[in-house]
Amino acid sequence: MSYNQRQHEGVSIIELSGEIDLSQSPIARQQILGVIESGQDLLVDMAAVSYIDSSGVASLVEGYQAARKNQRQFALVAVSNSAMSVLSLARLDQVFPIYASVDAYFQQDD
Amino acid sequence: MSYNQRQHEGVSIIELSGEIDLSQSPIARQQILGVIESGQDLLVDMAAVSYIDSSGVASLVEGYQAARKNQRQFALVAVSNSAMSVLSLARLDQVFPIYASVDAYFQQDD
Amino acid sequence: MHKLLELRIPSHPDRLCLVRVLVRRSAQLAGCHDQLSEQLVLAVNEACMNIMQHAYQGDESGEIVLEIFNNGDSIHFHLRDFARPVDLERIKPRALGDVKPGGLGTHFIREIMDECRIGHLEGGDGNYLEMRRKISGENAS
Amino acid sequence: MHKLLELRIPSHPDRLCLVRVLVRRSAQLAGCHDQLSEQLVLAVNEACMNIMQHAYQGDESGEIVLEIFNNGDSIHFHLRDFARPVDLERIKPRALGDVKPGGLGTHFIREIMDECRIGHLEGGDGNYLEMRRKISGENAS
Ligand SMILES: Nc1ncnc2c1ncn2[C@@H]1O[C@H](COP(=O)(O)OP(=O)(O)O)[C@@H](O)[C@H]1O
Ligand SMILES: Nc1ncnc2c1ncn2[C@@H]1O[C@H](COP(=O)(O)OP(=O)(O)O)[C@@H](O)[C@H]1O
Repeated sequence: MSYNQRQHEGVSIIELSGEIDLSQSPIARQQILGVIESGQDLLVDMAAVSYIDSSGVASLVEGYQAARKNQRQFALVAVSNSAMSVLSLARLDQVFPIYASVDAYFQQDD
Repeated sequence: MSYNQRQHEGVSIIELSGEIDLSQSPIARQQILGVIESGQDLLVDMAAVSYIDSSGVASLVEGYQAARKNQRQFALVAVSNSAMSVLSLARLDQVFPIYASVDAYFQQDD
Repeated sequence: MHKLLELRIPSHPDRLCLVRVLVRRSAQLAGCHDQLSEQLVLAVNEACMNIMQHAYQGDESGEIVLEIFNNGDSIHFHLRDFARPVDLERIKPRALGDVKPGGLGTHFIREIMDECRIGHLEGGDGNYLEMRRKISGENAS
Repeated sequence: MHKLLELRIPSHPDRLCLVRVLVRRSAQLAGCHDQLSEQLVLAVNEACMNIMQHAYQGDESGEIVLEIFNNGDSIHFHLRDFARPVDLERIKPRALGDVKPGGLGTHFIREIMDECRIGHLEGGDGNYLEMRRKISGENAS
């Protein structure tokens, strides 16, 4: 796994890529919670995620819950097919806000 | 491995693709020798070869030798990087006629 | 029943990537379509994670054994650990309505596999998990 | 020296693809650059082929054991078979000037590995081949 973080119109965007498994999910978790706890809205771009396991999904769930507690926005964007099929299996595709792209997220806000 | 065979200006072209290993090289060998023994010139297109081991290389050497014996042309075209590094290691890049593409083969003939 | 392979790895999260490439390639070799292969990768990965986290409880010196069999009709994954016998009653998914981190691994395994058997190894420390899935060669819609 | 894994496969050409994906991923995990990883895949594949063809002489019921170790500085591949002890003197490449099919596997292994040791297993049938290669993380030109 590798990640990249950037700002866009006041929102933090974390791009995750590669395999988010038990050996990597603590890093993903730390990045995600770091953004939320600093009081920012967060988009997690999952276009380049080739694999995610339940520990990676758990990091997303933690981010989602922390965002609700802190009244921040949390959404997934551009979720790869591979990641989407794991989220569906977990029935979390109905829980997380998911957008086709970063642009799609900002358009719905207008 | 999979293969595809076609004719172009009186020459037979076999396109090999995928992994040519010990489990697949007997099939490659059979195709190659089949063409030569039927009296045709042969180009082996190796653009889509992702892996070749010494048994695959041995099939090419057999084709090359059979072609010399039968006074037919035998050449490799569009050899993938992966296959080329194996041929170099075997010092066969200096032995086989190798062309960048099918077109390059026919141009040199002009 | 053909044995495809036996893999032994230390109980270390770093090694999960090795399990995944091997399960993916074995599933393809057994004739599974890509979508099914990816699901099998997920399920076996989760089962290994559970052994690392719950059976060995993070002890990275433990050993995990994975055997893969193919009987033409279905593909079988047999896992063994040599940790203390675990409480079989506790191995179950969380209610999915409940959105909280964790509790998904066993759910994934049950959804993906056709049959799972779990138990203690005979005569000594250790546990087994045997999973079976029908092979299907065509991608579902 | 860290043990990355142990793989056991039947001596069947079908299983070579499993060896390859596992060696490739292990080499990457150990920090080898892509070009080196591909060379290691080739060398270990050839060594397994030789066991299948020359030690087991096509008997597909034999077992091949591959262990991979990483000591940070180099990656080690230990192979074992349980065939009759082989004639160690005969294990050598053909002269490369000689263009003929065959005789390349041992040449590939020697070119790619920094060190190889081959011998008979103690106390009974079988042979071993231990290969070592320095890990290098940057692609050569
Ligand atoms: N191999 C195992 N050994 C012991 N306990 C296990 C094992 N697998 C699962 N469990 C138990 O089942 C529970 C649910 O597992 P799972 O659904 O994978 O979620 P998680 O691992 O995130 O808790 C675990 O919390 C654990 O108590
Ligand atoms: N594992 C082995 N056991 C027994 N003999 C072997 C083994 N590996 C190689 N040999 C011997 O060394 C020779 C050269 O091997 P190699 O260079 O791989 O070419 P090839 O396998 O095509 O003959 C073989 O023909 C065989 O006699």
